[in-house]
Amino acid sequence: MSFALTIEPLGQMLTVEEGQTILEAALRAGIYLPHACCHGLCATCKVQVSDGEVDHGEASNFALMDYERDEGKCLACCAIPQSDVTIEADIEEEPDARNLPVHDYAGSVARIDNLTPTIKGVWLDLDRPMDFQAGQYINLRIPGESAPRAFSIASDPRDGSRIELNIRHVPGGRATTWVHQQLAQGERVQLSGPYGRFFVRESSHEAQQLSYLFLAGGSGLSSPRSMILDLLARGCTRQITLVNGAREAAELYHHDEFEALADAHPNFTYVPALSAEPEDSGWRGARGFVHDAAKAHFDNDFREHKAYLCGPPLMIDACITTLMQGRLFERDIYTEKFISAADAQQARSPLFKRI
Amino acid sequence: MAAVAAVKPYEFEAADRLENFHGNQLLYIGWDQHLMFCAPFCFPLPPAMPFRAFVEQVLPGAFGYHPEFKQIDWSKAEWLASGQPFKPDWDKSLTDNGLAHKAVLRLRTPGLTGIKGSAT
Amino acid sequence: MDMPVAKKKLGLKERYALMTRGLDWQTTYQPMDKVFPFAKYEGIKIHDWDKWEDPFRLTMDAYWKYQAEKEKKLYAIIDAFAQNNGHLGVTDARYVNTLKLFLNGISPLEYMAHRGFAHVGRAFPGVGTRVACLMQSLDEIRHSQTQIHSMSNYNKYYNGMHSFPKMLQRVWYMSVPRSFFDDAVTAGPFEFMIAVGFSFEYVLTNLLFVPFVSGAAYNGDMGAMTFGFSAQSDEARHMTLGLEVIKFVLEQDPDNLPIVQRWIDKWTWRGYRVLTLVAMMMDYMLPKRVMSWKEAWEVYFEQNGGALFKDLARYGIRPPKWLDQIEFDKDHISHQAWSTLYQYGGASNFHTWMPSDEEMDWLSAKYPNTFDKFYRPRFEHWRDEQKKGNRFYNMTLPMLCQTCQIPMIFTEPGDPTQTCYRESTHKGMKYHFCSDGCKEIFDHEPEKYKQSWLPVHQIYQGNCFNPGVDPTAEGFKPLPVVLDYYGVGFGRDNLDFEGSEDQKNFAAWRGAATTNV
Amino acid sequence: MSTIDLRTVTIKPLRHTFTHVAERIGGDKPATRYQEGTFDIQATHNFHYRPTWDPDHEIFDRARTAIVMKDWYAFRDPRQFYYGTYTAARARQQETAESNFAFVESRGLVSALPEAVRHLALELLLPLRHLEWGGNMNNAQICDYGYGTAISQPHIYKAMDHLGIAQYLTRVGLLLADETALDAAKQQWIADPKWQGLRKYVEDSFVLKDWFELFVAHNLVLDGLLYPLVYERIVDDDITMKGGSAIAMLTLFMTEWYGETAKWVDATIKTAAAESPANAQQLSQWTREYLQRGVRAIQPIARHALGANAEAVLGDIEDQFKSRVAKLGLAL
Repeated sequence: MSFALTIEPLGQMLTVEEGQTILEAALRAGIYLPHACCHGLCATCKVQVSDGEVDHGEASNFALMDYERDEGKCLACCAIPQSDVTIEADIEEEPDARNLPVHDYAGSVARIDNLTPTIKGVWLDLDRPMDFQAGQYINLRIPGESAPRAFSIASDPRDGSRIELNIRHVPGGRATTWVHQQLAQGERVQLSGPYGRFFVRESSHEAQQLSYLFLAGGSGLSSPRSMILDLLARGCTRQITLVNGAREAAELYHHDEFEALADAHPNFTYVPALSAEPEDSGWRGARGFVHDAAKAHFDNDFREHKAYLCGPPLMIDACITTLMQGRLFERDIYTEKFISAADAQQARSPLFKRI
Repeated sequence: MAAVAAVKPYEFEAADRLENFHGNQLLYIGWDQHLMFCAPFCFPLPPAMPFRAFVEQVLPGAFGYHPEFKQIDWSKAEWLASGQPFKPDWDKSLTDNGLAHKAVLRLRTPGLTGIKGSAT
Repeated sequence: MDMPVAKKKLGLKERYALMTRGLDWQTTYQPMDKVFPFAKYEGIKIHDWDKWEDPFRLTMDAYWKYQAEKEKKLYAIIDAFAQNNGHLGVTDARYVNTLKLFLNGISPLEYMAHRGFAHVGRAFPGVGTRVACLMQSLDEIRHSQTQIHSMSNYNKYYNGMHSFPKMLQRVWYMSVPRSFFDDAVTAGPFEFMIAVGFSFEYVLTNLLFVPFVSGAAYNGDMGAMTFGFSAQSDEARHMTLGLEVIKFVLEQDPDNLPIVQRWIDKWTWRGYRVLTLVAMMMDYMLPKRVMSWKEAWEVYFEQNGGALFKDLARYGIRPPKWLDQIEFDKDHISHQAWSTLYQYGGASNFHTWMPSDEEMDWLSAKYPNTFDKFYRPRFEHWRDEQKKGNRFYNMTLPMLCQTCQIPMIFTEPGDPTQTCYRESTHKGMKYHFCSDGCKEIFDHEPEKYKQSWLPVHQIYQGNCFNPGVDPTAEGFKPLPVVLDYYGVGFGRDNLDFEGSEDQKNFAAWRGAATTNV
Repeated sequence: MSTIDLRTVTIKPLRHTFTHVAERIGGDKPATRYQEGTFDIQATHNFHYRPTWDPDHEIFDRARTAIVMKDWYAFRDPRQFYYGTYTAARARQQETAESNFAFVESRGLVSALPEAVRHLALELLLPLRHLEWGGNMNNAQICDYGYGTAISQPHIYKAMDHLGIAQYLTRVGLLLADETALDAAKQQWIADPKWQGLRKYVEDSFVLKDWFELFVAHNLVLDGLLYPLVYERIVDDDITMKGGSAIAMLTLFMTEWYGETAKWVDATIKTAAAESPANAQQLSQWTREYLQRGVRAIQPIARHALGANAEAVLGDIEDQFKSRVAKLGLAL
């Protein structure tokens, strides 16, 4: 039986599956709770249970003392909810998070097009509109698969009745193969959402006068696109830069749209970069990987920005290094990458929390 | 120029300057390939001590526990001072041999390779 | 003022910020630079102390409550251990020698850490930084005292621990850990934090605590094991503080990078040299071994540290210097160190011995490329001589490294048969070093390391005798008077374990506990 | 772990305590944990390097104060605080404080406070957060520069006590008002004329070089005037009389803490003064000087809180202080 877990001070509600620990559930939902040993010894993940009951599991008597149990403390890495539970954790409040409730939706495919030889655009008409924040994702039910698949929403959040997904075909991947080979206009689909904590920290941009930097690669363009469309539509006047990487010109999508946006909005800059475009193709834009293009464009100085990164792991990793060497640090870098409890247990440096 | 970062001038006498040793100077000596003696030795010696006295009177007390010490053929012994080849005059003093305070000698005894040839 | 209305519940971070962050202010009756005179001289540039992220958020009331509870548990166990003669349950009285090493060499240094963190805590202008450091200062006095209290019972029954504060300041090999800490506390506040908070607490502490604490557990010492476990929950805080410091400093200004890099190089090397004593302890002094030094280094430094340095690379930090030499030396240093303490066993405060055949086989298995080739012949020779009544006591004082102060026992990188000699000349005087690392550390700050209180030289200068000793008297024998000065009882605290009072007493007491004779 | 029952053996120990402890307690006999955890733990000789932050002194150096002691372990903490007993004592006190806060909150006692009382409590107590922060700084400084474990140990405890008190005051502020009250109080501390005497007193103490002088300035004089004034005379007497006993409940920690800590402060002064006439004279001179400054610094606060009654109360406090230090061997 699954239970609802509410995490304060975020106010975020999520579902904990039978037998899952609080830490695991939170990390899977993209919410970072402080933790270290992951088996009840170090007490780093101690949180307050303000409502509901938990089983303390393997928590050590030294790390979680009797009086703390009496006070309703638990170690998130061991605690398994026995009812709906509310915890209060040592995490930062996110004034920009809308903490929207997750619902199930049904809809049908309005359109499905090839955006590039490997990426399809899928437009879904939902039976009722979904309220989502730019940058969030949905879980799409795949016929014959028990677990749904996550896809970021690529469209403007002001239209919640028709959402756009950009889906790259992963060779051998059953879900994306189904999308690319079987899914057709008019087909009914089931999905749930919105999920995720990847959204623009607009209040910080305003308070600290920071510009927006989006780094996207591959089909990682979805969330940044939704965010940019949203910002521009709402009349954002801060500088917005999108560095978008692809292998070759044929793999660039929404290219004309971004060029048009850049023409129409003086505060929006579009930097497409190709890493494997033939030398003689006549491409006049940047060549190389996203991080190289970004470094060149900003002359290795990323201060006064917040950066939003979306794309394959290697690209994210290279971009983080580049940003940090250009003096933009963890507090100003956001990625869509989520941390699983399994990742947390690997030998990893505790130097960074989110990136 | 390397310097200590400090709130004010940071300069002191060396703890081991010559005049602290009551007329002696320090001399270090290690016996190559004989690591039974875990480290080279340090001696406070009169600068006027003849090199011969150093070898004949001082070294046996230090290295004599080693079974190979008795086998040293001193006429074939090789010396290094601060890592450079060095030919001591056995009858001259340490000073006249150019060995100043905190000089370091290495003794090499070709053919003697330590207990069971293990450089011990 | 308005009447209070129903209040919004504050998040922990927000609440903690109110509890600490607002407390300070910009002074105007005295200039800030005079109030915080040590914040700038190291060349570290801090532009915004508010960017400090509190590594933990513990208000004092919660701290008192939590720590008091831990102390209650710990002292209950210590008391029970003492009451039950728990010391007779350890594997073998040889084990107690590891505690002598720890109580003499570590516990007073925990106290030094207490003072050091008080110093830097007061020195940093940033509130968050200061509170975290002062809390660690308070924790460190805890560690010093819980260690002393845990081992107090051993002192009642075993030799070599009775004068630990004096011994740390006098006994020759103790100048190795002592000078490490003196070096750190005499540095500026930022260097202290990289030295102790980062390099020691984060990068190297597992190599100190895991062997001792697991060693205690493996050898039946519940008392020592418990203070170790109970300290672990403090250590988690200390480690996060060390990490936060390095992130904070590196993010504040690009000019900080080369300074921090040099400190990481220096303090990793300094710390590694101190750990030579731990290496020896792991491979030779625990009757029941936990793992070999080499294995511990691979797990706790190469793997865990590797992940850390991979992330630090993003700041432009590269792994510490001289790792290639450390990699080569991990097959050697424990054997070299035990050889040293064994032969200078006449001048130290604990017992040494030659490993048994079974133990030598364990060493061969753990060090297949080096033990049989280089060290077994030495040990077997010594054991044979000991059987003949000719136990090797080296009575000639060794040459020490000017920086780490360990006798020059280390060998050339790549050649375990050749002692490594390095030297520098500064203001007309020669200085000698055991390694490139120690030489480079000296060369950067000769004015500091020329002050080193080198035990061998100090003996020769006549500074290691108690008042009233006349070194010019006829028949003057230096060793007994130096041991007097050390507080070491000849024949009781030192020499071989075989035939020692510890050995005899333990056998008799344990016999009385386990038989009816 | 061995399963044998080792309790059955009675063995005679070789010694009852450490040698250095035995030397201080008059022979080899069982020592207390305070004694074993305190005596001689600080290094005293054979230092390796001079501090880069103070090249004129050794790491620990008797010459950092004008007070001269033959034995710096002549100082004993009458509370016998080592870390274990210290945290146990504070844990008990915080438990009381916790239940007082809970009581005040759960009974809605804040809304029952007369507005004038609530207002005065906020105005009086919240700027003191910063003064307590100064106490944290200064006691950390004494811990840093002081000589011997018998000195360093109680000072880190006291440094953290001041932080704890600053945090309790913060909680009082959040209970009686909200975050904006904290900001307003900081503004008063920085700019309001009635706080400037105290702020200057504290800032001047930040740059003192002689740590024992700092002890006199902060722990003896400033605490010795301010705690009786604020917590005893204003909160416990005046505010309570005006219907503000809830405030007294919220500051009970401070009242108890001061009573306990002053005993140790007294013992410290008494020991140093008894050591030599020169010490007694130096301590008296410092105390005279800081008393004069201290009384001037707290005057505006007293007047603000107590109005016409202020001078009488201040006179009492000064008299009490004088008779207290006279008993410690100081001549003002």
